[in-house]
Amino acid sequence: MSNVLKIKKGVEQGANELLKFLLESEKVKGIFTLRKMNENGAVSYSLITHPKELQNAVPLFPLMPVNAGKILSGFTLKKAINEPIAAVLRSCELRAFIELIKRTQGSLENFLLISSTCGGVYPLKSLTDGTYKEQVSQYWESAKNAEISSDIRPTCAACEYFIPQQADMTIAIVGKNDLQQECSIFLNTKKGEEFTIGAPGNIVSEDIDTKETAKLREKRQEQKKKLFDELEKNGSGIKALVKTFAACLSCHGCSKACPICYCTLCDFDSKTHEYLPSSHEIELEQKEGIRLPPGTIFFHIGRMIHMVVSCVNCGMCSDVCPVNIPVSTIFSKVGDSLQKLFDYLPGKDIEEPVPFGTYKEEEFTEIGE
Amino acid sequence: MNEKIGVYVCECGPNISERIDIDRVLEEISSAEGVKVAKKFGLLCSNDGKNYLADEIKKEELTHLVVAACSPREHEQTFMNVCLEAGLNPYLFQLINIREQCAWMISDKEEATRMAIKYIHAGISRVTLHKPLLKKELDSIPDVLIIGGGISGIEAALCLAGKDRKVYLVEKTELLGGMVKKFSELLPYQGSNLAVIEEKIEQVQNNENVEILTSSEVEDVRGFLGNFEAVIKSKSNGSGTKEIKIGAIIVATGFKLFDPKNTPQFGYGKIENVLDALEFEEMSASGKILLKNGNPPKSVALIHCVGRNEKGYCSKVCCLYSIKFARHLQDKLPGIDVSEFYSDLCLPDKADQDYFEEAKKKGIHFIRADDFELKEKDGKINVEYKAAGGKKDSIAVDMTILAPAMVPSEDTSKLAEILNLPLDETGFFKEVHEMLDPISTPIEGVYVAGCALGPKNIPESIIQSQAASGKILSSLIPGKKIEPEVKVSEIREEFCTGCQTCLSVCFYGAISFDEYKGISVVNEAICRGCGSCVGSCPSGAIRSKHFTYPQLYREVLQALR
Amino acid sequence: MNDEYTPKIIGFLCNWCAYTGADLAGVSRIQITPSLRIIRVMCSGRIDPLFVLKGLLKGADGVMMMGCHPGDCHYQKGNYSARRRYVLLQKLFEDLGFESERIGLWWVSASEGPRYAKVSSEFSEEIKKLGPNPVREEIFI
Amino acid sequence: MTATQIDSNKMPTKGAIVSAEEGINKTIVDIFKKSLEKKCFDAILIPVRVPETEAYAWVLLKDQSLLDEANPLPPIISVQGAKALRSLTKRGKMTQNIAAILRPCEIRAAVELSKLKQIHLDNISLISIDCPGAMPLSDYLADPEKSKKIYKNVLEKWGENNSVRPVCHICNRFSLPSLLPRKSEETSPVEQDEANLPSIDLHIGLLGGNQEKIFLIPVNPKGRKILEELELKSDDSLDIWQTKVSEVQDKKEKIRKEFNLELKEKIEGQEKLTAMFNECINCHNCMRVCPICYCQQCFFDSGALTLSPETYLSRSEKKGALRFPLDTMLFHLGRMSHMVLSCVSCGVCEDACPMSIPVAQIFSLVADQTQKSFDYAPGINKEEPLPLQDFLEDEFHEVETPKEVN
Repeated sequence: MSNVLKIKKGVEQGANELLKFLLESEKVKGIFTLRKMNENGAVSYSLITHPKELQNAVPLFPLMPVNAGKILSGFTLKKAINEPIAAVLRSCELRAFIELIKRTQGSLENFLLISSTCGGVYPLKSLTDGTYKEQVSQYWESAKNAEISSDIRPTCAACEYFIPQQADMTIAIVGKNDLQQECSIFLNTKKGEEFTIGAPGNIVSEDIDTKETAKLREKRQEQKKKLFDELEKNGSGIKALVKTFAACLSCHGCSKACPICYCTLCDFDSKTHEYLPSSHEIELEQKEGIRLPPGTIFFHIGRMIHMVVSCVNCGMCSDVCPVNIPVSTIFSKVGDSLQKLFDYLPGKDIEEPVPFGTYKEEEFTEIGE
Repeated sequence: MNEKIGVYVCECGPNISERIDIDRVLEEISSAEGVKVAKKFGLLCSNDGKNYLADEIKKEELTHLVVAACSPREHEQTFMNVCLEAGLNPYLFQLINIREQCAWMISDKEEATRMAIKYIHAGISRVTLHKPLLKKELDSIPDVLIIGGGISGIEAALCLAGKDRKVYLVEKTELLGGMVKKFSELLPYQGSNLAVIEEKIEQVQNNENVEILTSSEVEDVRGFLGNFEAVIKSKSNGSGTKEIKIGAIIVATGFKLFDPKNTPQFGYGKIENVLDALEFEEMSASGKILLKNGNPPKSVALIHCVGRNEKGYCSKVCCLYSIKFARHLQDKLPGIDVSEFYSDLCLPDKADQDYFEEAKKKGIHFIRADDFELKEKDGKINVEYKAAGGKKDSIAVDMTILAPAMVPSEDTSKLAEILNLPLDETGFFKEVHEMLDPISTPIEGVYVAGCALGPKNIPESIIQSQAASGKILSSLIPGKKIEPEVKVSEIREEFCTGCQTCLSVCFYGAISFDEYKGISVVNEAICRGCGSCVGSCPSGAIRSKHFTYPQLYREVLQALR
Repeated sequence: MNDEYTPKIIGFLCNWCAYTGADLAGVSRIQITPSLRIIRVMCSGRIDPLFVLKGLLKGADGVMMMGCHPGDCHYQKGNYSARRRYVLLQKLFEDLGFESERIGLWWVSASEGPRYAKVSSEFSEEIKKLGPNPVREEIFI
Repeated sequence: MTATQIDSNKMPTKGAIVSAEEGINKTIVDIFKKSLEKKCFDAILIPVRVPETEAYAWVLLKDQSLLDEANPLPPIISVQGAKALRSLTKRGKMTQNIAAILRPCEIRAAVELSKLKQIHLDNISLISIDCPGAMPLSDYLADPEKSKKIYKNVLEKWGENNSVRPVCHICNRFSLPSLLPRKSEETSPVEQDEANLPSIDLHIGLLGGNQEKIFLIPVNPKGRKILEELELKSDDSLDIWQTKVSEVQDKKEKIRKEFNLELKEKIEGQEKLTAMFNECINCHNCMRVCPICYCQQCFFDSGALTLSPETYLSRSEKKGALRFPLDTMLFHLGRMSHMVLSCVSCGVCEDACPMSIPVAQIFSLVADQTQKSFDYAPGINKEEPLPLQDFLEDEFHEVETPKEVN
């Protein structure tokens, strides 16, 4: 049970109300949240410092133009912020941010973290082709009924970590059948409580895990299994991989969009992995044919080796892929089982070391004997 | 590319020549890119062979040398020296192992030859990517850090300082002397009064070779034999940290007593006048052996082996000091009734037996018993016990003195982590070999002495300190140069994203983080060149010299030709 | 035996234990099938998972990693890192439906010449059963 | 320029006409099979369909059977051919003889890259082909079967079917004559000898062949040698082809003018341009697929633009809100300034944009204007120096990385 701030307004307006309060009462210097850019639905993250700009804030808008974790990392890369800023971000974005901080790519200091029980987001395509408009209308319905909203990102539909781990406040959406009338903001930390002193609305005590959230988690888990099983359709082994990545342009957009891929210059874009004409010719002799540019599969599995243990399944990689490769599905499948193996949930605990920066003497002892 | 590579195949007497078709090898590889000469020689590691190689390098103006002979573990250094003489950087050379790995392992001469050719091709394509590396020499540091100012630490300090070694003696309390300082007296044959110890403490304090750092703790240690860096944090006023450079380290952090509260049946902390050994030592040292009510005790029970079952080992010294207590009580309080409750008597040293027999003669009761239960009974302590043979019994006494087990001192595990030392299942430091190498640790240049390794009496502790000092004096000779590893890791700044993953996998603490630049930095004096960091860097920013990705990759490619 | 298929296997051996063990095998004149191509690294901790991956994608039929037994690492703990990285590769390959049988990790001490010969021959046999790495034929990787 | 301005004596007038009853594709593929047999090339670089998929990938092949799935003119541009060529020869020249069959825009990008030392053209025969344009990647991926049908029609109705990408629809450099150096769009081709003809060895003409025959047009001695080795006489007249080319050319020029005028309307002025990039999510896909953006590390990815949180805050306070990701406009305009003079309007940037921003259209419009004002046509002839060469040398230096090789 934790304290819940109830604002007698629809969940979206309620959220804005909260942000308005935080900014106007000068409890925070600014608010980092999604903002409407134009009428055809373009939204982008913004640091809002003036209350009047809040009218365009759409903190819960079901779209993820970029993974906010990546942005906040860049924001605090040089140094931590020295004045409180409220950041509204989704569970997977928060987890990404924490994974990045573990790699000294930013700092949590002075952030007031506001998150929500996440109903998922729509693919960016639905924005470009306009389909999101009718989708959004049913989004809140399904969220309310703890259903999987149709047409959301595949990884979202299969995401069981929709209840944020480290947020100071969590805006309840999933399974809140009164969300049209009331906005429930769970105050998970002391910080959360302090910042809401004097906020509009009343405090009650509730539990964030409900039958509904359990129900959605179950559905998502089923969906996850389905999603992963579908991958098998391509068969397995190298042939399957080749089919999957057949259309890959080697643009490496997936790594650029990935919040965990934090390297300034990706190893796979560096000279280290360039070929000499002679190495091409050797391979040409062996195979009588080589794909150019080379190393398509090497890149994807290599990138996997580097980051998949921290993959938060946000789905950005799939969304930016110009040739619709289900990158995120593949990565979350591998990530899922690998993370289980190392008993590691990315972004769950900021103190928990990244699996490949540590080891236990008494583990995997059967190996090597 | 204008390499001039010289490839020389060693016949190694019959070893290689009889099992590999060297002439075919030569004709195969002489056409390889960059190869200027390809020749064979009888025995390249012989003096003639070495001179021959050196001449060839000069005559042919070779830029790279490839020798196909035995295992690098055998003669790599030999041929590197040849390069040096001949004015070729020894790292522009590659030794190919065609003896152990081909000639001796592959029966079919055809196959062996083919494999040898593969290996040599790999070596040729690899060597062209070699970069000249320069050996550096560091003076080894003869100074020593001793952690723990008890009797062991002091003894070690004196041994080393006596040989003009600068010694840093770090003690976490304000006082030197450790446990021994708390004793009221030693066993008679150990020199009946404590003056001996006091003397030693004084000697250390007056020795200008010894820098005593009390109220201090070791915070960080990195490096290796002859070249350690340590950070000492002082807890006293100012509480600054001090960086010192030393060549070796002795850990002498001693022990503490098992807390009898963990064995409630002895009533410690609950029943009045139940003391543990140290409390009694202090009491008798103060000269006033009194009960809480101010009267001297008329009857005392001494109980051995408190916590032995819990800990699972015998603490060795309890029996003797308990006897010591008994006799001390008799001297100080004539007519007092003293009973010793023991489960097994441990009397290892030559004089111990007599000491015990005398005690019996003096009328001290020795009762073999277990299953104790101490209760308060009208102002006295009722000691219930099961005597040998199973008979339940009890006596009432004024005072009970417990002899708790010896356990590792505070922060033993913390120190183990800092020094990368293993602990055994009892929680004490683990020696390399209990019998054959009882004071060494897996880390070269780091030794453990005294009770930090487990229960010991004073003489044993002193012996170990002297042994550790001896090891250091013989292995760490002043003026002796150490050659830090040349094939170390290096950071390519422009690639480093500053994630510090490498720091977490470097077991030598050779990598640090440059806050200003926001990148990792390798301390080449400390890096041993294992390359773990390279394997961990996603940005490909770290490179281990002489084992770079391209160099190894060339080998992979050739392996698959 | 030349017409019989000898697999191409790459072995990354740590300098201190595994490689010395391999030498010992040679010194003891233990005969093995010439399928393994040794690449010496200072520590099993140096074995970048990318090497193993690259090796396989370049057509190696198998890749062996060998290092000191746990606790005996010349560099203290390098082999523990190696072990985790190996586990990573194993899992990855399994999940991707790659033949994870084509990679393996073994601890071989400096005195275990026979063990070196044993494991490398056994692995070579396993790989023979698996047949050549299909990647070798694959153009579109 | 108009048809009459293509003065026949300034470009090859004779070539070999090959009948194509079996379809253009098969005919071309067979020619290259033959070229492999005749050892006229050691290997061929051409798009090949990935088995069991609808995807095309560049393959450098020796094995003739691989040509069965090859397609010199697939409905889409997957990887820009110049990028494939770069990945092959960036670190040095090939020792083997290679024929690269590329679309005109891909050839031009390749030639630009060779000026920038990113491609070594030695031992490489550049073979271009009349290009009706390519379809938007997304359309094709959405429904390959349908798209292939549409594309067939595109090939038949040159320039009329506008289901190709906008930049292709307005492309005026789709064939050999349009690749001749010109002082500017208006004036006719300059007097020239073969030295400054397009850096193409052989051109495959499709126009005017209405699917029944193709024209093999040698542009230089090397081209003629290729035909000889293929036992093809290059003495057929090319009139039909030329007339058709000029016809289409005229159409294209017209469409292009109108289109660019409209577009200009749409984007001129800071406001409008910003609005265009409003939806940019800073993924840099456009830069990553662009053949001309060859930098190892793009300046805009280098972290050089990262500032302290305070700066961001104060920036935000000025306007009340600060949009993230930052510097999206700076990126696009900056990239423009870096590469627009060499932009060949191949359109891959637009194909790769997940937000469907008309990057290619905007860039090609700007390219059109700037290139004119510098009197520079990128990628025509490899000897023609880059304008602002010095500028380029300074500007395009990126993170020096130690020479490492595979």
